[in-house]
Amino acid sequence: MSVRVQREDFDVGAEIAALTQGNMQIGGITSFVGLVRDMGGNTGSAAMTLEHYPGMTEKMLATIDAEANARWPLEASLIVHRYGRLEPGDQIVLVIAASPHRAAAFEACHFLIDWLKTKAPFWKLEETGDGDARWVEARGSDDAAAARWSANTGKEAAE
Amino acid sequence: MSVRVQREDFDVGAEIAALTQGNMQIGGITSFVGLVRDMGGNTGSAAMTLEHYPGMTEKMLATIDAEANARWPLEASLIVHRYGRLEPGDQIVLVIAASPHRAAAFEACHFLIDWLKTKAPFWKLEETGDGDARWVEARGSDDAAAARWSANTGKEAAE
Amino acid sequence: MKVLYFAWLRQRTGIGEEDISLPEGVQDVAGLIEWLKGRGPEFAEALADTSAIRIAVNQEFATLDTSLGGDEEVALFPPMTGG
Amino acid sequence: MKVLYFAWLRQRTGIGEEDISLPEGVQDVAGLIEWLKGRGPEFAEALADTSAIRIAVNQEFATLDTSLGGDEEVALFPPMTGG
Repeated sequence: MSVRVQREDFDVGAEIAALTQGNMQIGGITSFVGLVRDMGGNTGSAAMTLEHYPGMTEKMLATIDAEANARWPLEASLIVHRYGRLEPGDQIVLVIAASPHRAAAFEACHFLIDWLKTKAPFWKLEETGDGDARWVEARGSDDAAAARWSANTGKEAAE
Repeated sequence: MSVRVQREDFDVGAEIAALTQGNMQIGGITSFVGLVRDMGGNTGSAAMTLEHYPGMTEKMLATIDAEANARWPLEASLIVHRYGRLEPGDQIVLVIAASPHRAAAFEACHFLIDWLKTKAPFWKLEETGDGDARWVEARGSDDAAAARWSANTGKEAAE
Repeated sequence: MKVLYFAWLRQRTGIGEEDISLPEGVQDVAGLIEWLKGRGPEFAEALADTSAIRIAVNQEFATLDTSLGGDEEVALFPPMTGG
Repeated sequence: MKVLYFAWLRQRTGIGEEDISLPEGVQDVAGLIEWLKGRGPEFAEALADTSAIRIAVNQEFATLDTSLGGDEEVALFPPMTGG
């Protein structure tokens, strides 16, 4: 159970190794990496700047992480979220869930990223390529994805 | 779309990087790593040896990989499965699915490992700690996990 | 009390963070927002549609009717788009 | 034809891979298994419960009634436990 908010990039393999090594109860590790997609079309660069709310961000990520650990039998979990300016192809976020059982690892990891998307105070300012920039709007599909977990206690994945 | 069967260990971070770098359409990468769990209890070591059917293994993995790519809009996918003797904590299998959309990446990755478990010709011989060894029995829960995807075309994740 | 603005709320108000005293008569977040709107057109415009605004009080999600005593950290921001 | 055995089928028969000619009268996998069982007690025992055996013909999953012509690669093994 650990969360980090940082400007620097991260190394998925190293994070997985550090989080899980020495723990022989782990049968499966699911990880998710979010990348900056090039939504550019003809607008050229689709670089973006991620703003966040220092203090509250860490608090919300820790709350989400604790919720995942309460719902699923996890041996280890991690959320790393970057802020600052990022370019297409750059890594934005890393979520890892490790469990004795693979279904729990998958569900917890999916839950973590779905909840994070709607509950962690980050905002994306997308460069439009003409020197201007626009705030990315929240998507209804993200709300729907997060809501999916509201009535789900996750116990079905504990086997 | 790529599969490998090998004795050697793998580096998750390096595999993700090699698979996805330069592709600016990828928004999310889900990966799963299966580890040898210590089921030991009092029996000491729970090392195991993975036997497989060379030729058919590669063929089945490629078929499963193609099925995932047909069901979900993936930009990249990878299956790496090890064989030979492995010890508790060792990595057994790596599955990666990368897509513009995170739900597709999650579902395709979960599908790949669920199908692989029941359709790829691997067999685990577990050391019992007293110099003896026993063949691990197939689990009904693995059949159920694989069957869950039979009626599911995956289109709901394509957004 | 401390008031923080993020994303386009920060840009439109021109303020990231400010310290204010709880205005007389303000008892909840809705009252604070009404008071802020009276400070000038940039505030009136930025805060016009409260359905587009998310609220945190002391770094926990809050609503328009969350009570304020005067020593809180209140943050106003649009729906989140991280991850 | 080539016949392969894996996991405990390999151990119990003592054979990993062998080349045989299609025995007279054998037309499908069920017939082949019956014929193999007649080769000795280790085969009779290993192949006694066909519900515990999975079959591949030319590296594709097959069933007891899959036809055999004589030039196939037939593999017999328990349910898989990889991943």
